[in-house]
Order: sequence, then C-alpha cells, then structure tokens
Amino acid sequence: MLSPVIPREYFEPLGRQQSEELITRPSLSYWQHVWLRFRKNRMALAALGVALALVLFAVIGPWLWPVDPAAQNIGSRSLGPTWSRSAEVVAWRPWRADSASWQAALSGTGIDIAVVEANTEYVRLLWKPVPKATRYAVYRNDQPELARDSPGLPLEDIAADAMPMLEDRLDLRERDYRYSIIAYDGRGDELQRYQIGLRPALAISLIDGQLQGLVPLELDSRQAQGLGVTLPAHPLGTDHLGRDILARLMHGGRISLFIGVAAPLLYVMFGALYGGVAAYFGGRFDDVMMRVADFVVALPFLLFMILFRVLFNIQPGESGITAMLVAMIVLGWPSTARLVRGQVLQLKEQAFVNAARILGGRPFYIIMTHMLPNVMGVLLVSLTFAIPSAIFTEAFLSFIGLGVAPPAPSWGSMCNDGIRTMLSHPHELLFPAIAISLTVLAFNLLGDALRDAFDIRLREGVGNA
Amino acid sequence: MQTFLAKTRQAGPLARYIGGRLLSGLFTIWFIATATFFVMHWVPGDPLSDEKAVSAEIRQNLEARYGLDKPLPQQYWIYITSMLKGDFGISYTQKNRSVNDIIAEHFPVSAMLGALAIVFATLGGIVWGAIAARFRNRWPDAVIMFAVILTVSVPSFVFAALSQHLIIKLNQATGVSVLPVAGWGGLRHMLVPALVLGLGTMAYLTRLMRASTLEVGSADYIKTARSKGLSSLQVFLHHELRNAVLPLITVLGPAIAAITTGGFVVELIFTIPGLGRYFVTAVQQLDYTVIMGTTVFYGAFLVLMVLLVDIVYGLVDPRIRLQGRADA
Amino acid sequence: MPEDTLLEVSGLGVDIPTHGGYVHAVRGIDFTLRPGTTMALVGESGCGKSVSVQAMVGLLATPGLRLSGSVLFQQRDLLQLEQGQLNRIRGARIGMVFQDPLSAFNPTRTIGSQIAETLRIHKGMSKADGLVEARRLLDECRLSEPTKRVAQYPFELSGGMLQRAMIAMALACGPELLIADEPTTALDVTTQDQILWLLQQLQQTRGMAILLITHDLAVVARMADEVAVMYAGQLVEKAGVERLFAAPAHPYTRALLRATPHGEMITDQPLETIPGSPPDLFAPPQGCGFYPRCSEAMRICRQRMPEILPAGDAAVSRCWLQHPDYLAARGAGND
Amino acid sequence: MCLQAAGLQARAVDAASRTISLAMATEPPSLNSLQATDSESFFVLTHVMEGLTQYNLDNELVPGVAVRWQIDEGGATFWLRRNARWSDGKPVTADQFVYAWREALDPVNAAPYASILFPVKNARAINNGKLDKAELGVVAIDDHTLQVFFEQPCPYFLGLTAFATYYPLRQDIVEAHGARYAAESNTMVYNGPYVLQRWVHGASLRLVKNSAYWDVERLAINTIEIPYMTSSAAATLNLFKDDAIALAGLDAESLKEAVVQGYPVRRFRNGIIYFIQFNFRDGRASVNHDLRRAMQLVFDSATLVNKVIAMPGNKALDGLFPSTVNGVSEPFQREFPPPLPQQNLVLARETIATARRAFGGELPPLTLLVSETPVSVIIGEYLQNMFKQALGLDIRLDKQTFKQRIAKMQSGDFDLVLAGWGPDFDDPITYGDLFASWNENNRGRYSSERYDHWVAAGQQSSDPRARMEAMNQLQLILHADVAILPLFEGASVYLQNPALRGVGRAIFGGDPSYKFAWIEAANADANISR
Amino acid sequence: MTEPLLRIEGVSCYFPIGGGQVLRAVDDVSLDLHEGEIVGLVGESGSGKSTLGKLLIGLNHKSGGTVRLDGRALPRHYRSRDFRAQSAIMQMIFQEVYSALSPRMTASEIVMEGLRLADNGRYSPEALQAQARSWLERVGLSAAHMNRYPHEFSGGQRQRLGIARALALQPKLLICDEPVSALDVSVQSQIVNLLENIRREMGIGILFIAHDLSMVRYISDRIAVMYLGRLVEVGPARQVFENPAHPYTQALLASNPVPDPVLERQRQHQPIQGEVLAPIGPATGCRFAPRCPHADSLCLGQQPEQRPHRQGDWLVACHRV
Repeated sequence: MLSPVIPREYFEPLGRQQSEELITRPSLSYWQHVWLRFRKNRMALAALGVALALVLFAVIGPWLWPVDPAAQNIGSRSLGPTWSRSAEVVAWRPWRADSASWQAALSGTGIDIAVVEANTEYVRLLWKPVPKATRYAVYRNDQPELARDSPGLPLEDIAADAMPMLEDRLDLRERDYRYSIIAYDGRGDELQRYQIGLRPALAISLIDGQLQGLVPLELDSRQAQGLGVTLPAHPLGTDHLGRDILARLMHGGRISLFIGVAAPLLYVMFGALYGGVAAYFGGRFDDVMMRVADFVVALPFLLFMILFRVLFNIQPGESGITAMLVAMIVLGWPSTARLVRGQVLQLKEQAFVNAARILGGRPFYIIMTHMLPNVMGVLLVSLTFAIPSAIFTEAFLSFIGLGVAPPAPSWGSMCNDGIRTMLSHPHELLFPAIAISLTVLAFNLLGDALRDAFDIRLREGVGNA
Repeated sequence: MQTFLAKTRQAGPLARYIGGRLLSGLFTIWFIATATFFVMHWVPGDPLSDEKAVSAEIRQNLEARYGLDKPLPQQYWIYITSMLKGDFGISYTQKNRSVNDIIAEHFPVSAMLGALAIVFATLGGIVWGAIAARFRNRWPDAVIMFAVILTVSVPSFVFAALSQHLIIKLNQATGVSVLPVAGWGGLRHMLVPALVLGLGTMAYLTRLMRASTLEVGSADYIKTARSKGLSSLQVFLHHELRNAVLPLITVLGPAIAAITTGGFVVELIFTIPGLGRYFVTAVQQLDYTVIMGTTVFYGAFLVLMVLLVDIVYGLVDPRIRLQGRADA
Repeated sequence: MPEDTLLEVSGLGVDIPTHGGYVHAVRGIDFTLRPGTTMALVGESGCGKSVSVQAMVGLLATPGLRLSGSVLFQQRDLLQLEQGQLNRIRGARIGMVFQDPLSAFNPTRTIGSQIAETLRIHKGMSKADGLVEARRLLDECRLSEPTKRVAQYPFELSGGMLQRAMIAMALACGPELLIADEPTTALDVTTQDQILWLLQQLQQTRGMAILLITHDLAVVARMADEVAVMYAGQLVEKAGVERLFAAPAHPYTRALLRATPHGEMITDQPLETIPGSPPDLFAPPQGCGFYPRCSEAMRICRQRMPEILPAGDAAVSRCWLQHPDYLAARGAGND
Repeated sequence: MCLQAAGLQARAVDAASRTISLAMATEPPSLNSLQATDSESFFVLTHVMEGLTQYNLDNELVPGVAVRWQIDEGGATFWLRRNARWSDGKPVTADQFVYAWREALDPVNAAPYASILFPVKNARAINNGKLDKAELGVVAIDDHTLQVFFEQPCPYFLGLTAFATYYPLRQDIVEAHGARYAAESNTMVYNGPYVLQRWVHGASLRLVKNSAYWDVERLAINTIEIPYMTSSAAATLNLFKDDAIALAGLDAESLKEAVVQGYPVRRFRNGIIYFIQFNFRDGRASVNHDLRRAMQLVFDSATLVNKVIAMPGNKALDGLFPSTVNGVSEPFQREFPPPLPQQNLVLARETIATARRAFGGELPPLTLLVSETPVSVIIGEYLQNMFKQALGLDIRLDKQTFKQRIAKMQSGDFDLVLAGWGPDFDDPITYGDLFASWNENNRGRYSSERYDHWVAAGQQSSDPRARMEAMNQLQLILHADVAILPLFEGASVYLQNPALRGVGRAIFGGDPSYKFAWIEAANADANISR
Repeated sequence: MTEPLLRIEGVSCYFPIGGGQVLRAVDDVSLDLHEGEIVGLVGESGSGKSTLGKLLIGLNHKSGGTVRLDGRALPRHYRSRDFRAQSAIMQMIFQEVYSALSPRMTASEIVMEGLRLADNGRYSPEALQAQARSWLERVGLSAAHMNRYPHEFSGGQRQRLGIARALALQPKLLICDEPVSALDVSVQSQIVNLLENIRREMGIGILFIAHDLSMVRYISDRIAVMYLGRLVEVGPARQVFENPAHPYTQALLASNPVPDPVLERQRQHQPIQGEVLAPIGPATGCRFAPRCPHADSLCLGQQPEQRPHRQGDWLVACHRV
C-alpha cells in the first residue's frame, strides 16, 4: 500500500475552515417538515384528495346538478342509473268491462287469455271462464323464467261469479312479466292454469306528469292521453320514492359532512381547552375536572339527545341538527380532554414551558403560545379520527328519527333507507354507503398519515443509536 | 428518585385506592341515576298510553299503580331509595315482571355473548396486531391494516347481515346445519354473533397492539434480550408480547362495557334475547322503569369494569402492583 | 490471525436506511482485541461507536441495513453467521452491558428470571437452578441482599444496583468478551466508581476481554489497555492508552484531550474548544471528516480521505500529518 | 336442494313428532288475559285459552266452552260444555267467567281492555268505580249456565265472547300467584287446546297439546316450538330459508327475495284499516274544510297502495270498511261502494287557494304524525312531497315511537296523523263507532251529530239491512266532511311451509291460529320452496 | 462586606409523598452568592441540587427559610407577575437542551420572548429584532440563524440560544442547571467558556449546578457540595478540590476519574460503599453517616452544624472537622 508521492503544495496549511457552525440542511419550519413527510406518503395525499373532492362534491355539486333532492317521481321508483327516457302519458279511469266486451275480445280467437292494455300504469287482462271454478287466483312473476315453477306474487283473488278480468297496477316496471291465472274449484283443487307474458310500455300518470311540469295543467285526461313526454335522467338512479340519488347525495353530503366536521371540530376544541386547563392547573382542580369528565362518559347518549331536542324546542318534523350538534359536543369531549390533558401534563414538564414561566408568561399566554401549538398534532389526529365516528353517529340518529327530518337527506338516512332494499335495489344503499365509507376511509388514512407525519420519534436523523 | 419513592408507598395503598375508586364509582352511578330520572321525565311521551284509549278512570288507576300520581320530588325519592335497596320497580310493558327479573334474565345472555366477543376481539387483536407489527411495512401488515380500516368503515349491521347470509349459504351447501342462523342456545349459537360483535373492537385492538408492539420492539430491553442470545421468537414471546399487551388492558374496561351494552344490532339480527336489544325496545316503548333500571345498571357495570380492569392491570404490571398508584 | 486475538474487526461499515436515504454511520473501522485486555472505543455522540458494536453482534435489525467488512470472533465471522449460530454466541461467549440499566431490563419480569433466562437458554438449566445461579452471580457482582434482589422487579432497584445486575446477567455464561456500551454514563460519580471497580475486579478474576464504549476520556484512562478514537463513523486513532494520552497523534484526539478539564488545569485560561460540529453522515465529506474543524488542516485534507497510517509505538492515526510524504515535506521545509 | 334440505337437523315441520317451529316478533308482555293488548299475547292466549266462542278457519264463530247460546235484546244465556277442563283437570265453570269479567272491570286491576265488556249491564259504572263489581250483569245460574244482561241491545255481542277479556279465569290460581300470575309458564293454568310448557323470557316458548282439552283428539299438532323472537322480516326470511321456521311474514324487501327464491307467497287481508285522521281540535289548521277537501282532491289511494307500499294484498281503501267486512248478504263494499277518489289538480288548487285566503294568504305548516316503522315513514314522506308538489303545502313529518305517537294522538299534538285500526270483533260497528264523538279512540275529536246518530242506529238496531244502511251513511258522511283520508286496508304477506296445512289467519283475536292445523305427510319431506 | 447578590438562609423544600411521609429534597440550606461570582453546586442525583435551583427561580415552592435576591426577599409562591418582576434579575439555563426551546418558535422569537413579556409594546418590532440579533451574536450565533427553528440547531447551538434568551433580559444572576451535562465534551468547553466570558463581561453571578466535578472545578470560584438535601461543604473551589474536608467530598473526589492513565493507575481505588437513600423524615444524624467510613455514634445521633474551616470562607458540616 504504497501511496504515490503527494505534491508538496497539497500540504499547505489552510487553518480552521469552520469558525462558526454550518447548517448543511435547508431551513424548514416544523410545519414544513410535517408537510414534507406527509407529502411523501402517497396514500395520505390520495386520502386528502378524496376528502377535498367529497367536500367539493357537497358544496359545489348542487349548483352543477340543480335537481330538487326532495322531489319525488313516484313513477320512477328505485331506478338504477338511467338516462332520460321517453314515456307516454296515461290517464287512469276505472275499467268497466262488461260481458260483451270481454267476449268480443276473446271470442273466436281460440285463445284463453287476452291483454287489453299494458303500460306501467296498469295492465288489463281478460280470460275465458273455467267451468266449475269457484275462484281465480291471479299471480305475477317478475322473473318470467321462474314462472313455470313459481307463480310469483299473489295479486288478487277473483270470485268466479264476478267478471274473469283483472287490472294490475302494482308496482309495474318496463320489464317482462308473466301472469298466471289459476282456477280453483270449491275444494281448493287447481282446475286450470293460464299463463301469459307481457312487457308494459313506459307510461306516466297524468297527475304525475302535471306535478312534474311535464304535462300542461290545462289538459284534461282525454287530451293528455297518449302524449309523449321525456322523463329526466338519473345518473345514480332513484330511491324508493323516485327521488334523484345524485341530488340527494350532494345535499346529504352537506349535512353529513357538516355534522361530521363541525361536531368533532367543536368538541375537540372544547375538550382541548378543558383538558388543557385541567392539566395546566393540576392538583385537586385537575382531579375534580377529570371526575366530571368521567361522569359525562357514563351518561346515556340517546336520552340526552332527546333531552336536547326538548331544550332546543325542536318541533317534530324539524331537523334536529343543532340539538344533535350540541349533544355530540356535550357528550363527546371527554376523550379529547383526556388526550390533551395527558399531552399538557407532559408538556408542563418540558423545560421550554418552565422557561416561559420564568420569563413571566401568564397561564393563558403559556397555554396559547407554548402548549396549544404543541398539542396541535395530536388534536388534528384525534379530529380526523373523530370525523368518521361523528358521521356514523349522525347516520344512527337519523335512523331512529332523531337526526335530519325528511325529506332532507343525509348520507346516514339514505343508507338506512337503502338497507331495506339492499337485495333488490342495491344501488340505493351502495352510493351513500360508498360516500360514507370513502369519507371514513379518507379521514382514517389522513389521521394515520398525520400521526406519522407529526411523530417526532420517526423524524429523520439518526442519533447515536 | 423514582425508586426511593416507590419504597415508601407500598403500605396498603392499593386497598385505599380501590376504596376511593369504589366511592367515586358510587357517586358516578348516583349521578347517572339522577340524570336519567330527570331526563326521562322531561322527555315527551306517556308510558301508559296504548293503542286502545283508556278512560280517565282507568288511567288514574294505572298512574296510582306506578306511582306517577305523586309529585316529582317524591317520585325521585322513592326511585332513589328503592334503587338503593336494589329494586328498580316493575316494567310498564311487561306488567307482571320486575326490572330486576328482566335484567337478571337478559343480562347474562348479553354478558355471555359479550364475554365471547371480548375473547375473540382480544385474541384477534393481539394476534393480528402482533403479526402486523412483526411484518411491518410488508404485505401481511398491509393486508391486516387494510382489513382494519375496512372493518372500521363498514357499519356492524352490514357484517351481521352478511354473516347470516353466509351461514345460510354454508348450511345449504353442506346440507347439514353447520351453524344456526339465529336464536339462542349453546356455544354454536354464539360463535358468529360474538365474532361480529367483537369485530370493531378487534380492529381497534389490532391497531393498538401493532403500535404498542412496535413501541416495545424499539425498547432497550428488547435489545438486551437479543444480546442474551434469545431467538427472535423467544424475544417475541417472552419479552415483546407481554409488554405490548399491557396497554391493551387499559382500554379493555370501556371495551367490555361497550360490547356488552352495545350489542343490540347483533342481538336483533341474530334474535338473541340480550339486554341491549331489550333496552332499545324499552326506549321505543318508553318503559320508564326498564330504561332507568338498565341505564343505572349499565352505568354501574361500566364503572365496575373500568375498576376491575385497573386492578387487573395492577396485578399484571408489577410497577403498578407494587407501587400503589401514583397519579397518571 | 495471531492466536492471541479474540476479536478482529476489519473494514466494518454500516449504512442505515432512513426516510432521507442511507446514513453512512460507520465507514470502515479496523481493530483487534486480545483476550483478557480492555479496548476502549471512544468518541462523541453520533460518531458511530455504538452502532458499530451493535452491528458487530447483529443487534441492528433495521430492514434494509447494509453491512460490510468482517468481524472475526474466535475465528468466526459474526457477520456471516446464521441467526441461530449467532444466538449461541451472544449471551454465552459475548456478554453485553448497556447504558441505561433501568430501560435495559424488562420492566415486567423479575431480575432473577431475566438472569435465569440466559442460563436456561445457553446452559439448559432449570428455572430453579437458574435462580440459584442468578443469586450467586448477583453476589459475585457485590449486589447487597442477592436473595431478595432475585425476586425484585427492575424498578425497585437503584441505577447502580441494576447495573450490577446487568453485569451479572452479561457474565452469567462466562463470556470471553464483555461489551460494555457506556456502562456508567447514566450513573453518579460514586456509583460509576463502584461499577468501574467491579468491572476491573471481574476482569481480573475471570480473565475476560472488555470492549468498552464511552465518551469519557477519564473512564478510558482508568480502564483501557488500548484506545480507539472514532470520529464521524471512522477510526481516527488507535493506540495504547498511555501513548494516546501522552502523545496523541490525531488533531481530533489532541483537541478532545485539551477540551477535557484536567486536574492540573489553570482556571484562568479558557478551555480549548473544538468549533463546529461533526459532518452530516447522510453525505459524508470527500476528504477528512474532521478537516473543517481542524486547526492544522491542509489542502489535501479537503480533497482526499487520509489513510490509516502508523504513528509510532504501534499506534495508528488517520491523518495526513502522519503521511510519509508530509513528514518528508515538513522535514524538507524545516531544513 | 330437496335432498339437501332433508339433511338439516332443525326442521321447521317435523312429521314424525308432529312438531312445528315458529318465530315471534317479540315475546308476549303478559299472558294475563286481563292485561293483554298486543298481538303476541293474543296469539299465545288464543292457543292456550278458550272463551265461550271461538273463530274457526273461515273466521266464523263456532262453539268454544259454550255449546249453545241464546241472545236477545236484553241479554244472553250460554250453556257451557260439561267436558271443558283446565289443564290441572278442574272443570271450566260459569263462575270462572263471572270472576274474570268482574276482575277485568275492577278499577284496581286497570285492565286496558275493560271497555270491551261495556255492553254488559253496569260494566261502565263498575269500571268507573261508581258501582261494586258484584253489580255486574252476569250471573252463573249453575256451573254450566251463564246468564248475561245487557246495558242496551247489543246485536253483535256473540262476536265479543271470543275476545281474550271474556276468557274465564281461575280465582284460586290468580290469587295464589298475585302479581306474578301468568308471568311464567307455571304460574297459570290453561283451558285451551295447548299449554305453555316452557317460557324462556325473550328467547323461546313451547306449546304442547293440552291433554285435558275437551277436543284434544282433533289436534293434529303435538308441539309448537317458538325458538326465535325477531321482528326483522329479513331475519325471519333467513330462518325460513334455513328451514328453521314454518311460517314467515314478509315485508316489501323480503317479498322480493322470496319471489326470487321461488317460494309460494301467500297473502291474507287482516281487516286492519289505515287512514289519515285530521285533527278537529280548536286552533288547528286542519279544522279548515277547504284545506282537507283540497287534499282529498289530489290524493289517490291506488297510487299509494300500488306504487308506494307496493305489497300485494294491501288494498286501496276509499271508504271506512275494508273488503273483509260483510254486508247483508254480500261483501259490504259490493253492496255499498265507497266514493272513489277524483284526483282533480285544477279543482284542488282552486280549493287550496280558498283555504289560503282563509288563513290570510299563508298556510301554516302542518304536522303529520307517523310512527317510525319503515312503512309509515315511507307513506309519510310520500304524502309530504305529494301535497307539497300538488298544493304547495308545507308538511312536517313527526316520526315518533309507537308509545309517543299514541301519546301525541291522545293529547292532540298533530294536524294529521297516520293511524290504523284493527277490528276487535266481527261486526262493521267495530270500525263504525270509531269516529263517534264519544269514542276515546276518536283521537282527532271529529264530532258530527249526524255521524253519532247513525252510529247509535247501527249499534242498537237488530235489522241487518238497516244497520248496513247506517254504516253506509257513516262512510258517506266521513267522505263529505273529509274527516279522514282513507289510505288502505292491510294484508299479511307470508310464506308457509307446504307441509303445514290448515293454518288459520284470523281477523279477530290471535293470529295466526294453529288450532286446526295439520301436517301433510306427503309434503313433509318436500322442499320448502315447492 | 456588602449584602451578597443572593442570600439563601435555612431554605428547605419538602415534598409530600403519600402516607404522611415527607421527602426532604432540600433541608435547611444556607448559601451566599456575590455579584460576578460563580458558585459551583455539586452533588449526585437525589442530592437536591436541581430542586434548589428550581426553588430559587420559582419553579418549586420553598417549605421554609428565606431567599434574598439583590436585597429583596423572594415570595414563597410565584405568580406570573412575580416571575415577570424577577425575570430581569435572575434567569435560568436548563439541562434539557432539546426541550428547553419551544419547537414552534424561531431563534429570534425565542430570544425576544422575555423582552416582549417584560415590557409590553415598549420596544418596536425592529428594535426587538435588533436586540435579538445582538444577543445571538453575543453568544456566538449569527444573524443567519435568526429565523431558524430549534430542531435545526445542534445541541451546543441550542444551549447558546438558551443562554441568549436568558441574557436578553440582562439579569444579575444566572442559574445554570447542569448546562453542559447533555453535551459532548468538545461542546461542553464551548459553553463553559461562553459562561466564563459572560461573567467577565457582564459581571453577573452564576450558580452553576453540576454533577461533573471536573467542569465545576474549572469554572467555579467557590464550590458547594450537597448530599441528600444538605450542604456538607462550601468553600473556595481550588482549596476544596485540593484538600477536601468533608468525608463525602473526599469520597466524591476520589471517585472521580481523571483523564490521565498514569495518574489513574497510581490511585488507590477503594469505592465508597452503599447506596444513596432517600432523605425522608427528619434526620437524626449526619445524612452521610451510613456510608461514611469514619462514622461514630455521634454522627449517627446528631446532625452536624456547618462550621467554619480554616479560613472563614470555608464551611463544613461534619463532627470530625
């Protein structure tokens, strides 16, 4: 290991280079550090983006999609996502078929059963009487392929002494149906079974058309009959009362996100103040204040929710948003208070807080300038975790009728409505559930990411391990 | 200096501590009882009303039977004194059953279900959390944490309905009744409901366990243990696990209470005759005595559980057991 | 490798992954330790002394950790051993003592059980036998009332007592090498005195080698046979203890010694200081790590990393001042 | 699927042991026949107790404890069968009826259904505490003859005697157990076809054949197990799918699922009518006739039934009487068709404009009180929006729990209420007297002398023709005054295991009834879906 | 002789520790400190030296005795206005270099904080900035550091910042609670030199609390040795170090290793026995007696008074002296 001869000038003395300590890394504030760490977490950025998008959806959405979330379109209930369709106006009038008319319809044709009319407002059937029958049971199967084994919905029993005819108006859709007419004798044995398949044409009743402004009010039933109208589009479908789910999601988002953000924000703030003050003054004062917090934890939420509705004079049928907010704040703060108390107790022992006291800082000054900013990280994290639970609470309360009042939507109440039709019309649950889950997920991830970003222990730089 | 202090504190502080906690627990229960009583009387509605109207005379008879004709302070006094005697009165809806009977009949069901749920939640939380921590930032961690967040983001009734659906499918597929869809009987009836009931807590505990395992993992004594030549499994079992589980115990008290009292959705869907379901029905039917009785009972249960868990924590953690309890 | 070498470290390098990239915590250190002697690894915080010993015995567990070089312990390269083989050496042939005895003990298990655990693993003792042996070890380490201590929990003992227990645990299986990582830094002076005395006594009776990591030159002076000085992840000087204190070769060692208050110092004069701070090991300097703070820096120091060079009396130093070319040049200049 | 189902251990219908399994919505709050008010209690009581008369499979009155009877304007006499026995072997005697009726009226017992006994002489006075209960107009002539005196002529009295409040009670047993009478299975005795063998509160009930029952030979089902208590239709359907129960009530959603599964769906009109009742108390906006009239003009019960409720079986209601009510010789609705809805938007808007002027240009918001069951809420929301769109009416939906809704109805804290009424006995008067000004259940306080007149006529006349004519007048008056908006008559839609036959669906009393049920062995092994 | 800058007379600080017992962290301590003087207060952990320091500054409440600062008696319980009144006379430097500075404040904000609090609004923002700049430069930091946050500074720089914060109020007395024990050797000397310079230039008194005897010996004019809440020896630094009178001081010095292998190998190492016990309850004898190699029945039975030793400036609390 013979090194080459090094030129003499290389050994020229330079003297001390570093008279003053150099800072080699760029200057970053604490928050910049947090943001840097946060930004590196791709999941967190995505979550932030989703959260912002949801807020925009709720805030700006209703301007872009100006549909009344309460407007019912009773003819288009529980529709999946659809674009605009054309329909025919139908004015229903009682059907009075006499024996001549049904004989005319059936005679000589050789068929047993005839469709007189079939639209989504009504389906009218006639059939040939079965000798010795005492009654006819009329069934309809929405799954025509199953109709051979299972007649489906029992629509009506018709006594044999009445006309062998049926008008079906039950929840008709623009789809294939198969009707079964079963004739029974006096002992209840089946004599004969007629079946017929049909597909009703899309129709809208006159009054619905008028109510929705699709048909001029002046037209009477005769004039309106058969008029062609265009039904509005529903990008996310409609609910069980024919209300537009997209519009409801947007408006519901306002309420859900408002409650979801405002309630935690307020109770986290109150809890922080409470816990901070308790811990700062400590001792007996702290004991008493924390005991109060223990009481509050043990209070039954539901009862107090009702109480606040009474206190706030929430009339039946009014949305109890304020009461809900107050109840959530009044009963929600102890966990934050405990958290902040723990933090402040730790901070109190920190030398910089003592330094501020020595400099003569008043308690308020110290809490505001030295404690609060340092508790901020924990607070933000607990806030992001409180938001999902607040949204769930709102949903639960709306479910038991203590939340928003119909027809105002909230994501929670939409979910609760949707659960009932989970199997047959999954979209009614799916969309609000996705909204809630997305929010919850986004804020959970956000909370996780913030916690990591704020965690001093994880901050870069390796000491002497 | 800590150690010097410790020695001076050993004489009987635990008994004093428990005594103090019990006292404040009693105070808490009184507070809940009073708050509940007055809220119940503020809330609109009439426990005596029924589908068919009753005449004014019958109504008076009914009011006298339940003591509602007396002035409020007197009603409160009667309520508190009889509560002290352990008597919560007679149900308004189940007219010949006392609230004590109802609690005695339904609470054990909730408690059994809750106990099993807690067992599931705790075991699951420990196992999953430990696995996630051990494979930190690798795929098992990612999978477990994703499942945790999913569990948190989906309401429990969805899981309940889904699992019931799965049981039916399972029974139909195998042709034998592998598990009952609903109802109450032996352990078989409890398995799935308890699992569903414990799911949320399990997710929470998993998260906690992961964090505390990571924290313990970076503790100096783990390095010591490794320097002694313990294999990583031995280190994990004998040093990490035990200390990582300790923080879980502190949240177990409220968790037990929450699970035992919060199971009404599960009880409803699986048709389990628990107290949680009964309580919700009582709230809907405005059954004053049952509401008040169960609320106070639950409050007491919560206080007791938190205390019990604190004591258990003390027994498990020698620092607290031997030191009495310095304030947090 | 000579027969009388217990531990031979050559070219040990440790890169630790962090959020900001790799920290080059240890950048090639070499030393040997003979049986029964004490080698002190001295340096300021962040110089890599703890990291390097932990890396030697496989205690660094960060995923993505990069190790280089070799650590021959009794002719076996510890860096190449499988986990199981390493576990049979750790605790049995190599004992370790750490800085903070309170946090180094598992808080929820008794002292006795933790000592017995080592014995159970390496010697297959029963738990009861282990406890008896633990009591004997505590007694050997001069811990008062050993029978009582065995059943006590760490928090019930003072720092000095715990450090004795820690030593007892490290010595349980009669290791040939004791690694003591700042064993007295957390302790008071009188307790430090007791512990150092104990270590010396134990070394005499047991004949083990000690690798002592410390930042305190006074402790080094008292304990070490040989000293290795670390700076910025590198070994800058290695010498016999008397040689090092009498004639430090590296400017850093010199500055360190002069900055340490000394019995004979005159208080009227200011203490010598070393300005500035060590380099950032995320991006170690190209040349000598100490050059910006060095009063004797030369142009070459900035550009090229000095090699380990002999500095007389079996000492070596990583400094251009020891380079034959420099010495030649200086000699010429003086002429 | 057939074979798979056969392997299941818990069979809903077990032909071998002649056992069936069922689910119940909740457990019966009380099996004391004096205290029972709810359908669960009535269901159990119907099976374990028997009154003087009972309903058969076709909802016709047939002899129960009484073998024959004679009713005139002044009273009735019942001759009890000699082989009627309690489950402990003691005979059923006339004085047990006397005891029961007196107890029901005794104010101390605060029996909620005491008023159903009011046709009996002095009953009202006794219940009001004005007379001693010994003054009640009922006498046990001997052990097997019961004589009843009427307060005033009561042509429908026989229908009342099947009601639970009219059941006999055993004084010795009631007094032995005091407040705990009928709280457990072993604190009561039974004179019905079944006895309650086991009652695990909140969990399960088991009914087994009462060997002391006079007609025990006829019973085809040995054991009725009720191991599940759930009010969730989804859960019930799941139990049915799993062949754990033999009968499952359906709601709109589970019905769809049942159709998809191919189960044979059954339906039964239960005679319960639903209507919007207006509040006629002073100061309520709903007092305004034009307002009510405008609402009547836009409302269409058929749309509600077909599109909003959308369950087969439910039938649009336009008058007061459901299709289950019989007139003189034919169904009442066929003899006296109700006025049909008009749905005239133009006229309605004119009418509401008149109303608006009466309120000084601005209509106050109306409160629609509904209970918080899903169907009620959906109907409420539908009406809320429909009246908003059609008339610009601002309606607030007041969702309340059952008890709270009743309380608010009682105190008049509503403008509109969605109410329902189930018949207590087989006579149109059970609907007709509902809006009589004196009726406590007339919670809207609708008051019309003409209406009251026709109610009295219907109650007292013994001429069926005249009575039905009076009933028709009632529905016409209601329509003209817009006292109510009739909505629909209810139905139960349900699934029934095909092996189980002869299940009685009862309009009156406990429903369903398994007293006449049997297991069709040929179907017993068949799959539930066929 | 003029009144000293700080006069501590019979000061005690007790903490209740439950069970009716009392921890006598500081027990009847008397000490003077003159202007421009550095007094080193040494002792092992648990000796009460930090408690005394915190008590003087007002972070602990004294249980008895009086403290006179600059001729004025200090209150027992401090309120924020007492702190403010005191802040211009007495300041403190902390051991915890990493937590003594608020992580959310820049260097200049930290230095200005005291000035801002002391006289609300009297200084303009520019004047405050200028003050901060000059103090930062005074402690060896540059204007370039003004807007940086504590976590960007090294340990030594942080301690300088802490010193600048204290000096900005131009106090007469600086209480330094182990100011260098968390720092590396090379940095320790920087800080010690800085303190020495400040004393020389500003003439302020310094109470230098430390457990590191070498550093104390280097910097102090006088030295006070504490053991279990009591002062056992107070005297001129050099003399005490060269010729300690109290057995505890002797033991302490004997335990302290010196950075010289030759000397070390010559020394007789016989460590002092026993453990430090907690000072609970009233002492019946000398606190050091249980560990003292020379203890007799008198030592165990009676608490020794502080008595002058050799020159009048040297006090020792030992029966044997």
